[in-house]
Amino acid sequence: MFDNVWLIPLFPLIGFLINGLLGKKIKNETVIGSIGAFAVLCSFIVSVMTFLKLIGLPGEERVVNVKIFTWMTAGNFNADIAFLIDPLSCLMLLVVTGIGFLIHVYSIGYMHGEEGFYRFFAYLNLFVFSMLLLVMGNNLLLMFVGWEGVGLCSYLLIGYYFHKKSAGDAGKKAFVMNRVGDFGFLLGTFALFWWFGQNHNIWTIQFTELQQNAHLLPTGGVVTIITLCFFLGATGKSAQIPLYTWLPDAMEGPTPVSALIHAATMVTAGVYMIGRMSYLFIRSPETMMVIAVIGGCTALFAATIGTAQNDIKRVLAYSTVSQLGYMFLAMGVGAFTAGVFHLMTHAFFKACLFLGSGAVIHSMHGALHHVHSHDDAQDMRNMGGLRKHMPLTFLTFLVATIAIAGIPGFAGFFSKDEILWQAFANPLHGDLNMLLWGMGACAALLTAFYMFRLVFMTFFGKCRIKEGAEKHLHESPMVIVIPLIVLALLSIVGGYVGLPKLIGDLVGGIPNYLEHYLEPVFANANEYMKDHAHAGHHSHALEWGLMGLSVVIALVGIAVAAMLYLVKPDLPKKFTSAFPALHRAVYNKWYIDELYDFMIVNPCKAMGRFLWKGFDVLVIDGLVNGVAHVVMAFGGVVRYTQTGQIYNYAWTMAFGVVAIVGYYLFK
Amino acid sequence: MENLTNYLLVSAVLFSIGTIGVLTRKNAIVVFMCIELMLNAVNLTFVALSRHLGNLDGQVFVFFIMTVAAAEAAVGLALFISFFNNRESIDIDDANLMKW
Amino acid sequence: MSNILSVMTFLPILGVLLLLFIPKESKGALRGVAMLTTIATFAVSLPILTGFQTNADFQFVENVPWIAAGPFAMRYNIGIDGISLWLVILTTFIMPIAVLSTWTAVEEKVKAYMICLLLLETGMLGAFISLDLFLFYIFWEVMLIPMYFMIGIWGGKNRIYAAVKFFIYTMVGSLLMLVALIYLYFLGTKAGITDFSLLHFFDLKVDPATQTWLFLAFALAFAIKVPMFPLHTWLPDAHTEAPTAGSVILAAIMLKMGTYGYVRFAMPLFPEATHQFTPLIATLAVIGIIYAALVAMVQEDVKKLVAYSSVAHLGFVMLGVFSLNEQGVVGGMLQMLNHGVSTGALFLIVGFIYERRHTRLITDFGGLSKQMPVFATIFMIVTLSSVGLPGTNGFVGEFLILIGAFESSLRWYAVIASSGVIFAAVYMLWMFQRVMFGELDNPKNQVLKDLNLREIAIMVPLIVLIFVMGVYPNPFIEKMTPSVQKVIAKARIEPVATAKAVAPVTVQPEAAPAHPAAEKPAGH
Amino acid sequence: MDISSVFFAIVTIVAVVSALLVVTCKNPINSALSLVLTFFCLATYYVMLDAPFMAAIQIIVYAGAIMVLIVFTIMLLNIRVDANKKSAHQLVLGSVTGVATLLLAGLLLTRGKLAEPVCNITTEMINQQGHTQLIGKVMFTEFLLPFEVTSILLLAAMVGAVILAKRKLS
Repeated sequence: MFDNVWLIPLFPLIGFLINGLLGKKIKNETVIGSIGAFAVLCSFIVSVMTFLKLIGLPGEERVVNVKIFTWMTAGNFNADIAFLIDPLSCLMLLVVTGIGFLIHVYSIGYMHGEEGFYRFFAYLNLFVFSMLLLVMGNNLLLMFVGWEGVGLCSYLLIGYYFHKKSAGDAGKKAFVMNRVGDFGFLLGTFALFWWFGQNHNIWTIQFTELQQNAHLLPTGGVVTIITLCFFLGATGKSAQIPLYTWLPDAMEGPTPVSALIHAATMVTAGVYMIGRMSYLFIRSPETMMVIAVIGGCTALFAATIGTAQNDIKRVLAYSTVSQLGYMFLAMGVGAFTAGVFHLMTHAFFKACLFLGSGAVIHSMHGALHHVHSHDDAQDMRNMGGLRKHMPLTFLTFLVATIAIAGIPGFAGFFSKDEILWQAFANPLHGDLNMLLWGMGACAALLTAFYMFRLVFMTFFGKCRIKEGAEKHLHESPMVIVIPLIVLALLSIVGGYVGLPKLIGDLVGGIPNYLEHYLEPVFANANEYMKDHAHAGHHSHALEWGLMGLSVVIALVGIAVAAMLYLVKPDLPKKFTSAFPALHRAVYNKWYIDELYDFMIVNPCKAMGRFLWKGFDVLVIDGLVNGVAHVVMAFGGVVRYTQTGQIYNYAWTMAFGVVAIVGYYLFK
Repeated sequence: MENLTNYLLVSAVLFSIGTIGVLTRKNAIVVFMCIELMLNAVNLTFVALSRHLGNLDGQVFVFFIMTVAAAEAAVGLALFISFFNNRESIDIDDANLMKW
Repeated sequence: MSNILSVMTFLPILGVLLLLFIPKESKGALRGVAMLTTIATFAVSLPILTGFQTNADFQFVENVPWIAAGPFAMRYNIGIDGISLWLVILTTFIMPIAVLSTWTAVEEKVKAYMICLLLLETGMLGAFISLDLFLFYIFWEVMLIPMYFMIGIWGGKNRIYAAVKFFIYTMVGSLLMLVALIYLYFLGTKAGITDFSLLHFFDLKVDPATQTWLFLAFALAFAIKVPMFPLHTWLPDAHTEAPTAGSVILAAIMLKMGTYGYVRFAMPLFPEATHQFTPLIATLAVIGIIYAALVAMVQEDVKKLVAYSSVAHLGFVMLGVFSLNEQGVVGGMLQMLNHGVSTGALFLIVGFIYERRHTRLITDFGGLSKQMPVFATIFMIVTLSSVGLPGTNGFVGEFLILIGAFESSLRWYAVIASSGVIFAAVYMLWMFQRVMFGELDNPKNQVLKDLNLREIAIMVPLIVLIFVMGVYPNPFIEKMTPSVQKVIAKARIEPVATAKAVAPVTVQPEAAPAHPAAEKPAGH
Repeated sequence: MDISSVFFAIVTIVAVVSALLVVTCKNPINSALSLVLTFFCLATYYVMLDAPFMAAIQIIVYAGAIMVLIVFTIMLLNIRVDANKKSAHQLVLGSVTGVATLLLAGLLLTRGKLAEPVCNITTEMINQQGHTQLIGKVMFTEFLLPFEVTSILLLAAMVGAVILAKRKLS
């Protein structure tokens, strides 16, 4: 029935091969771009068909494994190239291919005239392919293939402008940090495979089989170790503390890349993975707590940094890190549906934000180029008042900003509020709930603040661009604007699929479609949670109250931003001069990069250098050469017996003969 | 026919004289001649013993030794000439390239 | 053809004879004949691959008396099984590439060079197919000499030092092996074995104390060849100084001789000792992985960096082989092939830029991507394969090794070794970045030409193989599995572990509730 | 003491004295001439040992060919008197070794036991058939292959000598 799902990843792969191998020959940008976009569109269509088929099935039959071929078999280890179609993966398929398609279309306009245009589209298609493998893989190993594949594409695309050293560095940093995470992923896979095999003789890494046997797992103990390993993988991919520093640097890549990879899809892979293995994670309260706390901390921490950045993309990058923190917070408190919900809405509005910022940068870049200025096109201090020049971009951007800030009616509100409520109400972590909720709420405040700071600095006020450049600012072409509009619309309506029960009941019993839809995926985990945690009772009034509170928080954030950046633009300066150390620390991202350099990178290099020059060359080779020198020295002494005088040799020979014959004679 | 021992004794004496010559003289050609002397001493032993045993194999061997000596003379003397061309000397002490 | 193995092995010698009759000035003819010979050898090896039956027996066996002096009987006993099959194919596959790679790089003494290459091929093939210990030893030594000359004559600046170091290191090891071999023979004569046949020695029961010493002697010889930490220092020197083809062959095939030696000889012959030394060897392997990675990170010379990465990769192989379960050993065997392909390719790549710029220092390059896009693409793929990215061959091997080691008693070693994947990414990508990315600011680099057709032709088969082995490794695994199982059965002495690792049970979905007894979580 | 013993003694004295002269003469020419004398003495011994053929080739090859070669070389190189730079320890060591050799040979002679004669070639046979014929029979039947091989040896020596001596002379 789902026999044709292999088409979904196949199309981008074909697109990648065509553009990668022949792109240089094709030259025509429209053709290249169309091939790339069309490949993803095909995938999207197949995905929609698959989705429709899936929801046509009764709930309990909505998990389907489709095997393509056996990948490797060694002993009791077996891995297939096989796809898992279930509500979760199907949702992700739609998000990835849908947003992917929009961003491909956008890129045709955005990347116009760039050197290596074909390369960009080839990489982008390869990324979609890898991401689809990650999402659809029915076993840990295939997921890992996608997992590393998206990391590779991220590396390639961040380093797209490879002649810039910073781009190369950023790409490498992303890859290596992801690899640290992958290390955890691998260990988790090993440990899980081994534990099941050793104790229950179930040698498998397939998700459905693991789920069926999840009841064999103990609570805590080995599961904690396994899940922590997996979580390490998630922190790497999804840019959580302590492995988040690569994501802001990743903004070196072209903006569509930031939108697709570093906002909408790849970075959410960690969330997806936890969702995929919720039955595993739920069995370790310790891990769940770690996830929740780290998620909360990241949300808050990244938000603080976001308030002081001037680079438009960096603000968005820290915002992404912060929002990912939200998702992990949701996962950590056991609100898997809420996490996935936020993943989806975040994909809409953050993609919209990134693409909007891309449009701004594009326009700024063109204008600055006209006046031969080398000002930074991404620095918000050079912008301002852009809403007059780019009304459509502004409008879509504003919609997305409202969505992320959590104003009721927009997508972000529903998902974010759901997370905050779950953090507060979910019984899993007992007394920690208040703290988690507090962190989430603070982050929400900061989010509203810095996002509107961004909007105000960019689109409002006086235009601060270099003189003469202002008249060159213009709205982007339709190929760029249309994706923006689509995404903005999604940012508005996207939230209504997951209407909270409270509101749903109010407006006439509209159910929470998403929760219902995802039910089969998280059933195992939810059941377990029901059995092991005592659900507290909270009144509707409390829920309403908290909802109201979060709206107030968002409004306060907006108001502060308006105050500082619209009404009294000189206030921030006063503030920074009042607390220079604090500002410097925040501006420099709390010096985390420097700390990593100091604690890990430099010691590693020093160690390497020491081992090479000190151990390899000095000790080992010293020993080896030392032996040789001893032998040579000995030879140097012995060689004095070789006088080079023929008569010496002759005499020695004659004497030898005499001596030997004499010996036998007198013996 | 003389006593075999006498022949062997003469041969020994000649061999020893040749040895002394090889070991004490420096002129390469004289050394070479001394080697010939030693070879001849050995030849004498062969012939004497062959006669004693009544078997001609020893004498055939002498024949071969002579062949070798002839070849040796040809090559050896050519070497001396070549050496002399290079070093303006025939003193074996000057053939010391193999010295450490 | 029943003697196809012999034909394959000695075909290069025929090529050598042909080369002798070609005047040394006609370089084109010399190269052509060498090329044709290696291609012919590859062609001859293909029927072996297709005709190979997937079972644990030795196939294509030829066994005739050879040297017999009294009771001392050596036989010309050759054959092939799943373990040597792929290594033989790898050898015949790499050789034409190696010949092609030096088409223009070697201009002096072409004749001698080609003769060396062909002799080397015979030596390597012979060593892989020998079933007679003494025959193996002879081929083992035959390999050594052409390589010595290749480094010593056509090498770089410091070639004499490197060549002698290589030679003496290997010689010390093989001498010990010879002693052990003779001792083993005398043990065999007491038990009624009259020849050096490996199959006979497999049945020989050696007491554990003797095993220890014999294993040590064999293990040392192989450890030098692998090379394992701390016996690895000849490798960076040899690789750096050797000409490209030399490096390629050294990395792709000759290093495998060491690991192959463990699988074929040291482990099945001395199971108790293997068991005894597993922790030591695993420790050295893991140290090698981390150590080589750290050292590779700070190298200034591209070739040296690749050489150190070899040490790390072979550390993985050793770890897999000594985990003594199917995943581990199969992974190790696969990794041998993978390393042959990807590191061979890396050396070729280094050769390409060395030929153009006559330098290998990383700092002399930068921004080459712009100037040489095809080269950049190929380099990127090979780099990723070496890093072990899923989808490429490197991943399959590494993963199986690690999962195998994790399942065996080497669990914690596997954990540490896994961190090697991080380091691998660091040093390879850092190198790649410094060479290929950045500004193209060196004027000498601005005039570099992209790869020509010959060079692309060299790389394409390797690239294809990288992906084939990464995406569909099963055919490779299937052919070697029975032999690997046999080796494991011989080398493993823990009955406890074998009892647990019963046949794999893939759990059927409906079978899941049928485990009510196991519902209680097994305490850990 | 019969006549043959007296003759043997005389020949021996001449041989030993001329051999000593070979070693002691300062001028190589004198040494060479003394050596020729020694060769003649040896030829005489061969005659006394019923080996006239050996005596003949002794004269022809040694005294005739080899010595002529040596004398030619000496003259070609125009070597004068051996420079007087003998080192004492060389002289002493050489002499001691020589004397030791002699003593050892003497000891061997007195202690050793001679094998019994095989006696298939007797004086009568030599007298009847002729020494040359007997040698020829052995050489061309039993030792044919070595005999042929010596020809190759001589050829090689000839080529070698030509190449060695020719080089640099031009």
